[in-house]
Parts: sequence; C-alpha cells; structure tokens
Amino acid sequence: MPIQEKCRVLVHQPIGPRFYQLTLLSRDIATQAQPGQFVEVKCADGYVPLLRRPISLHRIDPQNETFTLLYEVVGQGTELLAKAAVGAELDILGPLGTGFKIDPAKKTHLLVGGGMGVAPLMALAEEVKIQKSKACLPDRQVKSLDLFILIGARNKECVQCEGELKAVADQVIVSTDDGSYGQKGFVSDQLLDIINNRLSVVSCQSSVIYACGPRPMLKAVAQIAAQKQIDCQLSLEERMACGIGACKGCAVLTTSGYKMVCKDGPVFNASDLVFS
Amino acid sequence: MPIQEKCRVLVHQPIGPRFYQLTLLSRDIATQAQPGQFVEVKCADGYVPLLRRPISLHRIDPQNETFTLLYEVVGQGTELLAKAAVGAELDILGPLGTGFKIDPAKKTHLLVGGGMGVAPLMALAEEVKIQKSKACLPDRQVKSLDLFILIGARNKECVQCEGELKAVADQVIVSTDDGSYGQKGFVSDQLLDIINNRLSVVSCQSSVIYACGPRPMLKAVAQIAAQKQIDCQLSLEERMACGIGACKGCAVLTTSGYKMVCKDGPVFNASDLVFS
Amino acid sequence: MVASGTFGWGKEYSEYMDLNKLGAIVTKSITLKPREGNPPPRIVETPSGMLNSIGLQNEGLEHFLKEDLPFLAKFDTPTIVNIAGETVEEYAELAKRLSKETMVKAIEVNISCPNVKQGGMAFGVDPGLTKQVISAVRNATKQPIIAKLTPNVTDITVIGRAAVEAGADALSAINTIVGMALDLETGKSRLGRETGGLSGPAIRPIAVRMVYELARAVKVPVIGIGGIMTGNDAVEFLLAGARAVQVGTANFVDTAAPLRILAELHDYVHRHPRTLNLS
Amino acid sequence: MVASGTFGWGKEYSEYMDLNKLGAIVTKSITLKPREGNPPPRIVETPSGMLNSIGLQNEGLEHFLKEDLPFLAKFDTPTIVNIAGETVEEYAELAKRLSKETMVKAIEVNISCPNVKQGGMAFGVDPGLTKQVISAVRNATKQPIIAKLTPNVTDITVIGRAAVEAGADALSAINTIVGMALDLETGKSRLGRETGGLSGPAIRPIAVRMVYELARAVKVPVIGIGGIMTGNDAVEFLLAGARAVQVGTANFVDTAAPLRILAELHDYVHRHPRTLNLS
Ligand SMILES: Cc1cc2nc3c(=O)[nH]c(=O)nc-3n(C[C@H](O)[C@H](O)[C@H](O)COP(=O)(O)OP(=O)(O)OC[C@H]3O[C@@H](n4cnc5c(N)ncnc54)[C@H](O)[C@@H]3O)c2cc1C
Ligand SMILES: Cc1cc2nc3c(=O)[nH]c(=O)nc-3n(C[C@H](O)[C@H](O)[C@H](O)COP(=O)(O)OP(=O)(O)OC[C@H]3O[C@@H](n4cnc5c(N)ncnc54)[C@H](O)[C@@H]3O)c2cc1C
Ligand SMILES: Cc1cc2nc3c(=O)[nH]c(=O)nc-3n(C[C@H](O)[C@H](O)[C@H](O)COP(=O)(O)O)c2cc1C
Ligand SMILES: Cc1cc2nc3c(=O)[nH]c(=O)nc-3n(C[C@H](O)[C@H](O)[C@H](O)COP(=O)(O)O)c2cc1C
Ligand code: FES
Ligand code: FES
Repeated sequence: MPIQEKCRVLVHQPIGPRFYQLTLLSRDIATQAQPGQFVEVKCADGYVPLLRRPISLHRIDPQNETFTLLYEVVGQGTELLAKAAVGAELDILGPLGTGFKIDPAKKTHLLVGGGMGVAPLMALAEEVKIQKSKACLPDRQVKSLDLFILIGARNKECVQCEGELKAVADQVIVSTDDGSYGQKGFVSDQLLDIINNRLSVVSCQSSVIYACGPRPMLKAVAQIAAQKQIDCQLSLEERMACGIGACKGCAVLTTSGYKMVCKDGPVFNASDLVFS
Repeated sequence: MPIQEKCRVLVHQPIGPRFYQLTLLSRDIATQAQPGQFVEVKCADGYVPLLRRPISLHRIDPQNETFTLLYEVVGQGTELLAKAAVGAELDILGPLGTGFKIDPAKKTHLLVGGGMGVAPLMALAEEVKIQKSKACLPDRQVKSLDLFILIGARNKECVQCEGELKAVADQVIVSTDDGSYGQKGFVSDQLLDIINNRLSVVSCQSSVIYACGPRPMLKAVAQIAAQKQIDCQLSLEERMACGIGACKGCAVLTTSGYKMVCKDGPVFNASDLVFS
Repeated sequence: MVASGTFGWGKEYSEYMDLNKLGAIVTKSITLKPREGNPPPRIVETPSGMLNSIGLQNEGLEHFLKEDLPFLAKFDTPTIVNIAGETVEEYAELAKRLSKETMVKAIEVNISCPNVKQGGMAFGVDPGLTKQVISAVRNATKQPIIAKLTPNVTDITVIGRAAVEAGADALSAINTIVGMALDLETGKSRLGRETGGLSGPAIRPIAVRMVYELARAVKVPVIGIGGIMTGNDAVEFLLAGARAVQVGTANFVDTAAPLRILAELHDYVHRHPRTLNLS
Repeated sequence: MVASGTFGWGKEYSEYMDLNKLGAIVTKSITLKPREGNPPPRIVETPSGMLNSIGLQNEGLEHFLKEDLPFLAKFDTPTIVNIAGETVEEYAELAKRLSKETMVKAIEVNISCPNVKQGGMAFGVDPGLTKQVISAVRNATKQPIIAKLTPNVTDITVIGRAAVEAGADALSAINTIVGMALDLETGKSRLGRETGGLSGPAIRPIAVRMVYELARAVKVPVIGIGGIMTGNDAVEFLLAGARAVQVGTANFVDTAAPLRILAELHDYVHRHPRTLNLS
C-alpha cells in the first residue's frame, strides 16, 4: 500500500548541468516499489508550489530501504527541491501507479529513454536482469542481447546514467540530437536501426520495448513497435494533482476512453494509446 | 535618497528565543539613514510572501557602511528572513520614512521601548549621545541623566539589547510584564515613576520622550507625556505595501486626518496622534 | 467534510486514512449518463492555486449505485452525493433515483454546470434557473438538499436566496472561479479546454467574503469551501458564518489534510473557547 | 503602464526610476472632493495576493490640478488620469474639468465605485449604470476614455459592451476582486472595513480569462491588469488579446517592476518573434 511519509535525504547531488540525484530512506516505499512506479514529492514546505511533483523511481533498493530519484530542474518545484539538504526530511507520497510488466520469458528487452525518460529505466533494467537471471537459472547467464538500452539526449551534457546503465547491460547505445556525443539523431531512429539490423523477425516476436520520454519520441517508438509487431510499454507523463486516481486530472486518451496516468499508468501498452 | 538595493549579509545570528540580529552592507543606506527610519525587506525570492516587510534600523554604522536590524520571527516573512545565509544578498528598500527629531538642547532624553520597540532605540541612543556630545563641547561630558533608557518585555527571555544599550547610557531600566527580570510591570509605569521621582517640573520642560512599542503602550506613554507636558515622539507600526507613500495603505489617524506611517512617520509627535 | 471532486469516491483515500473519522464525504459530481470528461491537460498550477478542467468525468449514476455507493456504505461517515445535470430534468431524475438510497444522507446540487438547453450558461449564475433546478430536486426527494453555489456571479446572495426559496436546506460555497492560463510558446490555453476552475489558497479571501455575505442573507446553514489548507483557514470560514467546511484542493497536497484540519480545529476551539461565538 | 492606485502620483516612484521610460502613468483615482479614505488597517497579505481597503484617499481634483499634474507634466510619459465618483454628475464634472488639461492624454474611468444614490451598488456591476457613467464622461470630454471594469460580475463582456456602446475608446480590466480576511483572535475583519480588494498573482488566472473574454467581445483595445509581476505574465495578457498592460501590486514588491517587465517583454518578443501574432 502506498504511503505518505517524511523521508530522510541520504544523498543529494548534482550530476550534470541541472540534474540531481536524490536518495531517500523509506522502508515502506523501497520494499513495495516496482520499476515504472513514481512518487509524488512535496518540493517545499508551505503551499508554493501548491501541488506535489511526480518523479519516477530511478533506483529501488529494498535491502538498504532506500530509493533514488533522478530529476532535472525545470521550474519552481524542482528548483526548490534541489535545495533540500542531506539529513532533511521530504514529504513523499508513494509508490504510485502501475509500473512496467516484466515478462522474463521474453528474450530481448529493449529499453528506450529520451531525455529524463532515462530515469525509470535504471530500476527497470535492474529488475529485468534479476528476473531474467531467475528465469535462466539453469545456465545462469544473461546474454548481452537480452538487455538492450538506448538513451537519447539533447546534447552531450544532458546524457545521464550511461555508466550506471552499462553496469547492468553491456549494450548501451547513446545518441544525441546534435551529435555532440554518441550517435547523432533521435533515439527512435537508433531503435529502428537496431531492430532492422540486429533482430530477426522471430526475435521481434520474443522481444519487448519499454520506453519513456517526451511524447513525440513515444509516438515514434509506438509506430515502430506497431510496424514491427513488437510488444511495447510506454511510460507517460501528464500534469497531476492527487496522484492517486481521485481527481481525474491526469487523463490520457486510450482506445477505451480516458485513463489516468497516475493510477492506470504511468506505464501503458502502446497499442492501447491514442496519439493525437 | 532611498534606494532599492541587494545588500550582502555580513552577520546574521539568533540572539534569543526567536530574535535575530542581521547586519547588512550598503553604503547608500548606512550613510543616509537616520534613527527611527526603517527599511523594507524582501524576505525571500519569489512572491511568497508577496510584500516586503518593514524593519527599523537598529544600528547605523556609516564608517563601516553597514546597518543592523533586530527582528523577531512572528510569521511567514520573518521566518523566511531568518534563513538568509551570511554572504547571501537581500533585496532592501531604504532608508525610508521620517525618523526621530533630536534636539540636543533638551536636557533629558527618555527613551522608552516595549517589546521589539527597543530595536530603533539603539540607533537613537547613539545619535543622541553624539549630538549631545557635540552640543556640550565645552565640558565634553554627558551626564547620565541626560540619556535614560527604559525597556519593557514580556519576560526575561525577551529582554533585548540591555548590554548594548548600557554601553551608551548608564541608566537602563528593564521591566518585564511578569517580573521575571528587572522591575515587574509595564514600561509605561516605570516611565511615570521616573518622571515623578527623578524629574522636577522644570526638567520636564527640558525633557523629551521617544517611544516605540505596541499601540497600548504608546497610548499610555502619550497620556503620561500630555499630563506632564513633556515633548513626546512615538514610532508607530502599520501594515505596509509600498513603504514610500504611494499606496496610502499605512494610514494612521492624526489631528489633521490620516497620515502615512511609511512617509510622514513612522515617528510622529504624540500630540498629533488620535488614539482610538 | 471533503469537497466534491477532490476526494474521488472515497475509495482512493481509504488507503491513507480512516474514512470513519471524517465529518462527511461529498462525492464527485455524478451525472445521469457516463461522461468522458475534457481533453488533457486538465490541471495547471497557478500562484497559490490550481486550474482544473476535468469536465465532470464519471461513469454515470448506474455505475455509481452499483460500484461506489456500496463501498461508502461500509463506513459510518455520512455520504453526501453531489449531482450535476445538463437539464433541469436530469437533476430531477438524479435526485429521484438517489432518494431511494437510504444511505445517501444529503444531496449536494452542483449548479455550476452549463445549461445545455439555454446556450450553455451555468444554471447557478441565474436566480431563475437556480430556482428551477432546486425546485425540481426538492420535488424529487425528501433528503436534505445542499445547493452548491458558483462564485462567478455579481451577487451571490441573490442566487443563495433563490436556492433557499426553492427549498434548499443548506448552501455550500464556493465552487471554483473561472480562470485561464496561456502557454507562452504556443499562445494557446495550458488546459485542454480554454478555461478552467481556480481553486486553492489563492481564492480563499474571495470565498470567505462570499460565505460572509451568504451567512447574513439566508437563515439556512452555509458550508464554507475554498482554499482551506489548515485548521486556521477553517476557523476563518466559521468566523465568517459558515456552520461547516469542506476541504478540496488540500487533499491533493496532503492526504491527511481533512483529519489534520479537524484536529487543528479542535485545538483552536480549545484555545479560544469564545471567539467562535462572536460571529 | 502602471496601474491606478499603485503608483501614487508618480512622484513617489520618481526617486527610483526614470519616469520618462514608462509607457504611461495612470494616476490614483481622483475624486471631485478630497476623500479621507478608510480606517486602518488597510492592507492584509493573503496567499500570493493582498487585500486593500484604501477607500480612495486623495486630496481631490483641485489639489491634483495644482500640485500633482504639474509634476507629471515635466515628463514625456503620457498621463492618464483615473477618475472616480459617487454620482454620474461627479464623473461628468471631473471629466469636464480634465478635458481642459491638454497634458491629460486619456481619462480612465474607475466604475468600481459604489453608487451613492442607488444604495451603494457599484456602477460597474450594472450595464445600465455603466452606460450612464461612460456616456456622461463621453459628453464632457473629447479625450480618449478608458473604462476600467470591475471583475465582480457574472459576465464582464456585458459590461464591456455597454461601456463601448456608451463611447469608451478602450477597456481596462481588471480592478480588484472583493475579498475578506478575518482575524482569528477577534473574529473581526483584518481590515478597517469589512471587505477589501484582492490583487496580485493570485488573481491573474481570473484576470487573464476576463481579458480573453473581453478581447473577443469588443473591437476597442483591451488593457490587461491583474497580478503581472514579470514580463512573462505580461505576455500572457497580450496572448489573451490585451493590447497593453498595467502593472499594479508589483510596484510595491519591486520599485523597478515596470521597467524590468518592459525589458523582459522586449526579450520575449525577441525570442518569439511570432507567438504574439497568433492571438
Ligand atoms: C509519472 C511521472 C514521472 C516523472 N518522472 C520524472 C523523473 O524521474 N525525473 C524528472 O526530472 N521529471 C520527471 N517527471 C516530470 C516532472 O514531474 C516535472 O518535471 C516536474 O513536475 C516539474 O515541476 P516544476 O515545478 O519544476 O516545473 P513547472 O514550473 O511546473 O513546469 C516547468 C515545465 O515542466 C513541465 N511539467 C510540469 N509538470 C509536469 C508533469 N507533471 N508532467 C510533465 N511535464 C511537466 C511544464 O510543462 C513546464 O514546461 C515525471 C512526471 C510524471 C508525470
Ligand atoms: C516602521 C516599522 C518598523 C518595524 N520595525 C521592526 C523591527 O525593528 N523589528 C521587528 O521585529 N519588527 C518590526 N516591525 C514589525 C514587522 O514589520 C513585522 O513583525 C513583520 O512585518 C511581520 O512579518 P511576518 O511575515 O513575519 O508576519 P505576518 O505573518 O505578516 O504577521 C504575523 C504577525 O505580525 C503582525 N504584523 C505583520 N505585519 C506587520 C506590520 N507591518 N506592522 C505591525 N505588525 C505587523 C501581524 O498582525 C501578525 O500578528 C516594524 C514594523 C513597522 C511598520
Ligand atoms: C480537481 C477538482 C475537481 C472538482 N470537481 C468538482 C465536482 O465534480 N463537483 C463539484 O461540485 N465541485 C468540484 N470541484 C470544486 C471543489 O469541490 C471546491 O468547491 C473548490 O475546489 C474550492 O475548494 P478548494 O479551494 O478547497 O479546492 C472540484 C475541484 C477540483 C480542484
Ligand atoms: C493599494 C491599491 C490601491 C488601488 N487603488 C486604485 C484606485 O484608486 N483606482 C483604481 O481604478 N484602481 C485601484 N487599484 C486597482 C489596481 O489599479 C489594479 O486594477 C489591481 O490592483 C489589479 O492589478 P494588480 O494585481 O497588478 O495589482 C488599487 C490597487 C491596490 C493594490
Ligand atoms: S492526478 Fe488525480 S487522478 Fe491522476
Ligand atoms: S505603505 Fe504605501 S503609503 Fe505607506
């Protein structure tokens, strides 16, 4: 069950121009959370900003009873959040929403992150690896192609987590919009490239794409997945008020009407979504 | 001319339960300010709280180009102000208003402060001493009775500046409402006591009272002054918006209609005020 | 009490608190037919407030009676059902159906909805339409009726009096204030619809004033709503003449808000045994 | 432009900025006779806003013409004189007297004032009274007339259209919204008067919405006012259809506000050469 709790800040450090990594202590959240879920953070005392801010779980560490967020300072809320001192307590509501569904029977797991969309992929990659390891128990070996991570960023400075992700998956492909680092171009182009050149038709059927990032990128990924008939889960963003399904504020259009990103999502099957 | 300026915080320290002393650097303000004037402080970035907060000049140090404020945390604005770090810059508007008029020809100067009303008395006492010294140049001696300071507080913990004030005036009489320190009772009772027992009728005419504190105390002081025919200047408080006479927000009733505390005051002749 | 539309059907918040401890639960507005709601985005934050354009998304009366009401029935807390319609007849039909549900302790009539037959003007901005709606509901049910007033009017006492004359047993005020926020890149609304409803602390001074006016204009109890975040805020409404309050936007900020505010209110009453009698 | 009542007579702010750089200066409301104003306290801060009950304190028209207008005449910046009256005749008389002052570039008519003859209801909440006031001013002067609208109405376009029909050359919106704050110790208003006018960022979404409605309802230019603190806020009003903006409460927070906002506005236009044409 999700919980609203004051969580102590254990680590809080800038990891790029306006990017921060924030580790918080909470047994309840750390032991319950699933990759793809998020927390609603009260960024400052008082009522400015008024609403909590949704941030994905970047890493989940039930052993140490901690979880980590990775966020970019983009406005008032995240700006104030960045001021939280180590040792201070932050008011957190979580874990919230419906995360990624991991089917360890699938052979190839393609994780695609654009911009801050990379944040939830770390927790996902770790969990995929754990579940695959369990599933593959007999030979105890996870082949590199099983876990494929593609991350895209505006430019070199904005590339996040490459090192962290490489520790989990040997195949981490970075692309930047301006070509200042890794491949030049959109991460969706990289995805298509890999599918075309590295996966057979058979392996498409036993593959799954998980993607998180800006809406246009998700749309492109969904189109590729549909065209190649690959299972695809997308993590969406929408402005939220309650975060728990009560206010109907975070609607997204699906083939069966409006669904709530905070409760029915943030992760949806790409084929259920209606892109405008 | 008053100025709106970012002033660097040089000293900022708690000096009691919820009291703070804050020294700021500003040549313009420090060299222009007069005792009884105040500054309007932007307590935090952004628009919460929305308005500036008026705080009296507690000490004015033109040599070092600094000025000091003494304030109590009573609400949102002062609470945020208390968080200002040494080295940070605060947005200050000042010096504002019409301060105390010092007539060094007067023999006895009675300074009466209730609660935080003690804040502006320090700058006043220092200036009175300087002006008296200049005026008394021949014998270069300021007699103790010339500068009489009475301070009243709720209780012992709330007594402020006793030491500081004693360095300027040898006669500092402290009273507390609950008798936990100094004399028990209201500071206005102490004033009456001193006038009755220590001043002759003649010296009343060559005396002046300056008072700052809560409205009921000022009313009592004004009544005593009227009864004893002693010149009396009172420093008032009123909620302010602009602080410079533009909005007509800080009205106080005088014998010639509403006047503005921020511009016509905060210091008024007691005899001009209409107490309700 | 918790305000309509901010507490879902109670279920969502039942994981965070003991619903039995609430004064009352006001449901989200229920319409006769299911409603899709407005296109996203539906939420924008503004200084000390938020705009919403949910568009009354709900699954309709039938679904409510079958799925949601039974859940609420498990708690001691009185359920107040908030209804919304596009025509006078819809309001009447909703009330008639609900009048058979004994565990519905009162009906709150949201008259801020656009009147579809008459060009989309909200019922609650016109005293005549207000009377029609409330009378129709009055004739359809014996349950207590609370008329929930919209603040988007020149004189809220005119509407309040009309509602009382038509048979409202209480008034609640205020619903959200129509507002708008534009995106500086596109020049378009930051909501899926052009305008939305402003709620939260920003509107509190306006809400307190309207409750104050209403409490002096009508004899029935007034329920205060608008930007209540703390017990002190609730006290302000009670001092203005409200007999009860509803907590809305605060639920989003703090799942514990209603119970915290209740505790803070008790605290205040304890410290100020007499101030509340002054009003 | 700087908004009425928040910039005094210009003099107060002349120590902090070069008044020549402003788009226009709108004076505090001037009445025929001197007015004492309301009892203190006159200011209360609220979440992201403030309430004021100044009560139009000013020294009257004569004093203004003799003392304040000559000061403003020294600057290149156009002076817009804001007038307020208790009767239609007072408005007309004010306009007639000002029509002789060539350096008054426009008259802004504050119709939020209570109509003393008709029970104290504000002129600006009634289209008929609005027409009367604006027509009377129209007949008394050839100067451009700006009707300053009150937001305390059900439909601001009704009032806006009435003002335009009566001869207003432009509309400005919004004036403050009636609000109230109570003292928790005494149970009484925290202002000397029961209610006050809410201004500041809290009301911006409401103001933007009203300007948007007005800009689509009338052909004359609309001037946007309400909670503008930054250039981006000003842009929001321009995108909503305003042709100019006035800065009010922001002057109290930052004496440099109007010039800073002007600079930020230029910056925006530079960065977004086309967005502003979209509206
Ligand atoms: C389920 C979910 C998970 C998220 N995970 C992360 C994460 O792991 N790391 C991270 O940096 N960000 C994440 N976000 C986005 C994050 O919530 C916003 O960046 C944040 O709310 C911005 O708040 P602010 O006050 O700083 O900015 P604001 O001043 O509110 O807005 C600044 C900009 O951010 C955009 N924005 C604001 N709120 C949202 C929102 N709820 N969804 C999308 N865009 C928004 C606005 O359109 C605006 O352009 C997530 C959002 C959702 C819905
Ligand atoms: C000319 C002048 C000089 C002042 N000098 C000092 C000083 O040297 N040291 C000091 O500690 N305080 C001083 N004050 C009072 C100080 O301005 C207030 O304590 C401060 O504004 C409170 O702000 P806040 O946001 O913390 O409290 P708020 O949340 O705004 O209010 C908390 C309490 O403070 C009272 N208050 C708020 N603003 C004012 C105000 N402008 N005048 C009087 N009471 C107010 C309220 O009634 C309320 O009870 C002075 C006030 C004036 C007008
Ligand atoms: C997201 C949201 C949804 C709302 N939905 C409804 C609704 O369905 N019916 C209704 O009568 N009021 C609805 N309201 C209005 C609230 O019940 C309340 O009147 C208003 O928000 C003011 O109170 P607050 O400032 O405490 O939120 C809604 C408000 C919000 C913020
Ligand atoms: C202290 C104060 C005094 C005001 N006086 C007047 C006035 O005399 N005449 C008038 O038309 N508007 C007056 N106003 C309203 C402002 O001109 C403006 O319409 C309103 O404050 C909204 O803008 P803002 O949010 O930028 O302040 C006053 C506002 C304030 C805050
Ligand atoms: S944020 Fe309230 S329903 Fe999703
Ligand atoms: S605070 Fe504006 S006139 Fe004094």
